[in-house]
Amino acid sequence: MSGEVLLRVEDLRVYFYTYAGVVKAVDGIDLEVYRGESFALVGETGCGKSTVARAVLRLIPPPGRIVSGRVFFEGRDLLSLPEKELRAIRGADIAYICQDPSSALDPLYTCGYQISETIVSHQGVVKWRDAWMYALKLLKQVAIPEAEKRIKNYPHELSGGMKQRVVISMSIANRPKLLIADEPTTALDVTIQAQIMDLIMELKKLYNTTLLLITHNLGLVAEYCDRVAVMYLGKIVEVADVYTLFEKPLHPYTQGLLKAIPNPLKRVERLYSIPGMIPSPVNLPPGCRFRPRCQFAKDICAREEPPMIEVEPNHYVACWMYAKR
Amino acid sequence: MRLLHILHNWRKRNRARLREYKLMFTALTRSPTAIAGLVLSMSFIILGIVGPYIAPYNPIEIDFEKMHELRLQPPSWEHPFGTDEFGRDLFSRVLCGARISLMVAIVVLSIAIPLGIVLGLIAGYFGGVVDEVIMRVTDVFLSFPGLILAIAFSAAFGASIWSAMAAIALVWWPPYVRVVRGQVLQIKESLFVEAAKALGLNPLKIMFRHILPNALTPVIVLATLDFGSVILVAAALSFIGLGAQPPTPEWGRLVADGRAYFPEKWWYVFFPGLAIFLTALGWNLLGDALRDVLDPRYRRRLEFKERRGR
Amino acid sequence: MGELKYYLIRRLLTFIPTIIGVTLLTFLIARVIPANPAVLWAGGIKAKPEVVQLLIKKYHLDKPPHIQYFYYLKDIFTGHWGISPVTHRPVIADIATYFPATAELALFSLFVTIFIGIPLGVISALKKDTWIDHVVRIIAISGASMPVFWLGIILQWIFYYSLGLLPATGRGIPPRITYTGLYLLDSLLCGDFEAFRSNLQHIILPGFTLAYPCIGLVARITRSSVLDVLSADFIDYARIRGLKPSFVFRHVFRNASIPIITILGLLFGSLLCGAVITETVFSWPGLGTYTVAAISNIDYPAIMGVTLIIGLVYVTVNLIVDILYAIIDPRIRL
Amino acid sequence: MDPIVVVDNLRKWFPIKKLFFTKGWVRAVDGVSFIIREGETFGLVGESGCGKSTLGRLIVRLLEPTSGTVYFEGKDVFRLRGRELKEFRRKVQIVFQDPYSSLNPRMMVFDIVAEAIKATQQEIPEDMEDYVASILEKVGLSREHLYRYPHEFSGGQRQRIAIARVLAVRPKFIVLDEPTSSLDVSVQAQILNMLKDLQKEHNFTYLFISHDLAVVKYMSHRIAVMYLGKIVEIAPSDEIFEAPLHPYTQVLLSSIPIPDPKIARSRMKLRPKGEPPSPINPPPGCRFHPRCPQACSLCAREEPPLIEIERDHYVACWLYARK
Repeated sequence: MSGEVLLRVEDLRVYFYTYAGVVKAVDGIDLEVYRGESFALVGETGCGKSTVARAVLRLIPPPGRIVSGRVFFEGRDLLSLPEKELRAIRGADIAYICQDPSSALDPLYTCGYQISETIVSHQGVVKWRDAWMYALKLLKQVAIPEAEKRIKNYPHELSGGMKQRVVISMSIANRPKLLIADEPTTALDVTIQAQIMDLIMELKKLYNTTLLLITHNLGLVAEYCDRVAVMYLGKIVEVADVYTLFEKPLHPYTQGLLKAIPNPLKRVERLYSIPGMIPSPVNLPPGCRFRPRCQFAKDICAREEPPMIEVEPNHYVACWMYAKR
Repeated sequence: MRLLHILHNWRKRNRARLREYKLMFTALTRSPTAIAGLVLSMSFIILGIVGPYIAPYNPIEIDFEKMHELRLQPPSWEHPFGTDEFGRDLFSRVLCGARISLMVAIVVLSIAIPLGIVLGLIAGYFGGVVDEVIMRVTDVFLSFPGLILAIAFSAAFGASIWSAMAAIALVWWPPYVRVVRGQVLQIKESLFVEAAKALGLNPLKIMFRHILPNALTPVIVLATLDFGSVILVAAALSFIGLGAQPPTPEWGRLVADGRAYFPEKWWYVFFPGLAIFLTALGWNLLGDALRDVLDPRYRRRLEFKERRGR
Repeated sequence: MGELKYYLIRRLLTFIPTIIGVTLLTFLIARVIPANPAVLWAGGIKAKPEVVQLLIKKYHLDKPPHIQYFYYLKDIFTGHWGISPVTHRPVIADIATYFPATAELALFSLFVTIFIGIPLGVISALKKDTWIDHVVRIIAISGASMPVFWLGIILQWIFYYSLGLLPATGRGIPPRITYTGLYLLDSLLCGDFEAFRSNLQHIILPGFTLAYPCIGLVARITRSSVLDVLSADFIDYARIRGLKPSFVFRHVFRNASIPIITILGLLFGSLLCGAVITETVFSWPGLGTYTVAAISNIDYPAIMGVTLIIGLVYVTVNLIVDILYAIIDPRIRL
Repeated sequence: MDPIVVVDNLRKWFPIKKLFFTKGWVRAVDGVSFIIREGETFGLVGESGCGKSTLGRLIVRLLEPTSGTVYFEGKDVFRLRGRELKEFRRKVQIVFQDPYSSLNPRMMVFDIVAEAIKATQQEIPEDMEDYVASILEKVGLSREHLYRYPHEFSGGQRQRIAIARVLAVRPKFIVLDEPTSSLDVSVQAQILNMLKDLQKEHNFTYLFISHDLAVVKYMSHRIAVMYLGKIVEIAPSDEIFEAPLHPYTQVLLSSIPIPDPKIARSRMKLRPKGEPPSPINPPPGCRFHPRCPQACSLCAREEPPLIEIERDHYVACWLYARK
């Protein structure tokens, strides 16, 4: 499973300078996403997975700051690009589908207008009329019924699923090379979720796009992705292809997480639950961040941060159980 | 020993509450503007209470023998704010004016606020026809700018300080109904209210224990700001001839009287007006600071800062 | 657009009960609250008994309240707003004479408020927590604490008595032709620049005095609504989509304008009211000066007339604001 | 096992007002009947807007029904007055979805729990502090949490406090309205296990409401599937997963992502057509027919009855009913 690297993240650190102290939301992660694959970044609330996605687009709201790192997209470092060139990439080469379609659309403008402005912004001198016709075509492509009517609707007149379809149509408007989907179905129902995920996969195939899926839902990962990275408190703890990860998880956190989700097709008498809570991301203890909740913790875990090592081909884990010291 | 034990228990139980109060206090004394507001508003209250006792001269009686030589004196050590056309000490008159303004504000707000809270609670909690009736009446009052309605009311009652108070109180309650009702509508949907209903608590208990305490924050802020606004409106009414009548040393009235001698005898207008401004400024600064202090998010932020500072 | 039409009809329908409410309240103040309304309407205790009797007949004051109210409504809509016992002229004629001056002053102040307040608010939102932001906050708080009559006097002191830059009282010379009664506008329309200059000089002090409390308020509202919109997800998403800055700005502007328009509607009411006080200080020949004269002469019909007209204007302004609101925000139309 | 709750043809329609007239009705719950047996966990699953939360609120009488009724221990819940109603409140409690809104931010944990005791218990324990502390320990909190405000706790801990408030009442029947859907996976497992343990210890009966089939399956003995105000299928929980009958249940099952790539990619994928219609004017006949892959002309005309196909397995679909 190796091919051309489309996106490479190197030693990315994003810190939020809040009143409570410095929150190290993303604290030194490395990632490679290959062209054409669908890659998942998985983790629980507050682990920093969405921050990674935002950092790729260099859109970290204050008080956050990208402290260090480089993000190569097709060989260009996005973090050192001038703002104007970056703007040309956002929404065109790299598109983004956000979690909550209801708040992503401006309530005061029609869907058609908002899709059109995305097109006009990127495709040089395009007439609004042409953009509007193209928007209509896109709406049909994302299977919105009665697209001619819907294009004139305001966001509040559409259901959650429909709004997400509108957002998706915006994201594919400029034929992106990389599609970042940040919890695209969290706000939606199960059946709608399935429809939307199917649609995203279909469009991915059609446009030959790479997908970076950010989610907390391991089910979605199992169903739709090729490779996975698991994040815990600002760090990546394990990277593997999906089959390997679900069959042979190595990191204690991944293991616990997989045992904690109920599988509807299996009979489980008792779910495993990871003891304790996710600690506050301020003033993290030294060493491995999962140590306080880990049942295999050793002395070294408290002292030193485990390095990321390749246990078997293309299966990386950051845990002292597998590292030699 | 026993007493100590009780005290100890009390402290244990109220640790969180005390910490909250302490935080509020630190938050309140944090910015210089907040302190200025606190000092101005508190000294206004104190002067309102003790003003007449510490005034160096009688603020109302005219000394007819010395009237001519004392008439319209500029500020001096003897008369820091100068004297008026009857030779009365303006400093004493302004000092005693504080009590009148304080009284107006207290009377007006202690009628308007409870009325507004009760009506707002009822309208928001019960909804339906009751809500409809209360809100329509409120809306009618809000269809007029407050001051003009106050002018009409106090003209109907006849010009006096009491009728001005009644008039202001009559136009002052509707915003409170609006604010409280809005809050209640929001809080009513909270799950903790549903949980209280599931426990079988009666509506009165739910209203006063669960809804009202959570609805009070904007009311407190509004009330503080209104302390200043009421004083301003009362002064304006007196200025145009409604409200306080001579020889009452009401501030707005003093400014109106002093206009006849302006600008030569500038102190006559300047000091009473300054008193109004500073008083209203104090309450507005305090209200502005309270808005932050009563916002739990702001307090949390402060709490973290304090902890980090240590 | 069907929805908008439907909303407009509905909003106009609710306008009727509001107007009834407004007249009902003025009726209560005019006829029910006073102990002896006839005497009050005749000009107070000094009124002659035969005049009082005449008024009882004329206003049907001997009838039960609901009948009185019926006649009151009829009189209002036929333009019989009572006769002033002081000027012996119909109140409505007096109001027609004085209203344009007040409208001019209030509108001028509104423009001052908009052109100073909104930019100040935008600046302090963009420069949040810097010294500019603090200065704007101080302006806002001091504006809310300012007794306008006192501010007016102080400004007269500085700009007229001390510096001699601007006139302290009265209105400028009337333009050659008056169309609207708003002298500034009229003098521009008929090209009478001398009148324009004189009117501008005269309106600056009272206009600014009246606007001062509102400038800070508008600046604060603008600041918070711009900040709200800037932190909204859809602005964020507009950036993620790589929209041109001018497109992003369009989203910010339109969304932030909603609360600003609301507050401007409310402000117009308080400007009309504030004009009553400000006019007194500057001897501006408008409704305010008229009202204060009425107060000292116990001219009750005049006071009630002014109350009614201000109420009606205010309600109408709010109607316009609501309609504007629905045009901007499609969610309201439902 | 005896039925403890009987829901009988329950309806709740909410009026939609426009100006002064009622323009239409939201048929949130529209003719629902089922029983819950003592000691079991009855799962209620459905998508948002299907009326499952409204149903939960009706059963604990936080809402009054449009028609139909609920019997608790044989008594008509909506006719209870005075002392009987108080008794009902003591026996039936509810845990809500959002632990951030279900606790009064101005009350300390002690007051929250003590209020529940004072409101429902006849005998007030002598040392309230000890008693409340003992309840907190049951839900995995400790004495030191007594005098703290809700904002000092995490989501999972808050849900524990909400559960403590319910435990303090010592009820027999508890409605759990999506108790874990706002929590993270690892915390969710803790809460679910705790609820299971408490059930064993106190012999609670649960009505477990959720949109998450996997969680419902883990918790429940029997499961009812709801769609647009109607129950379409009721069956023991294993059976509903192994042999779902109603097309909607089938679609729902094949829509949930399975956390196992091998199974996930090899199974059949059924998708419903379009989106759920609005509950304001639900389609005539079977409500699922516009989206149903197997709909026939009868489905559009007549509503299918809920019939027992096998022992304990009910389904409302014309595929199984004879006409």
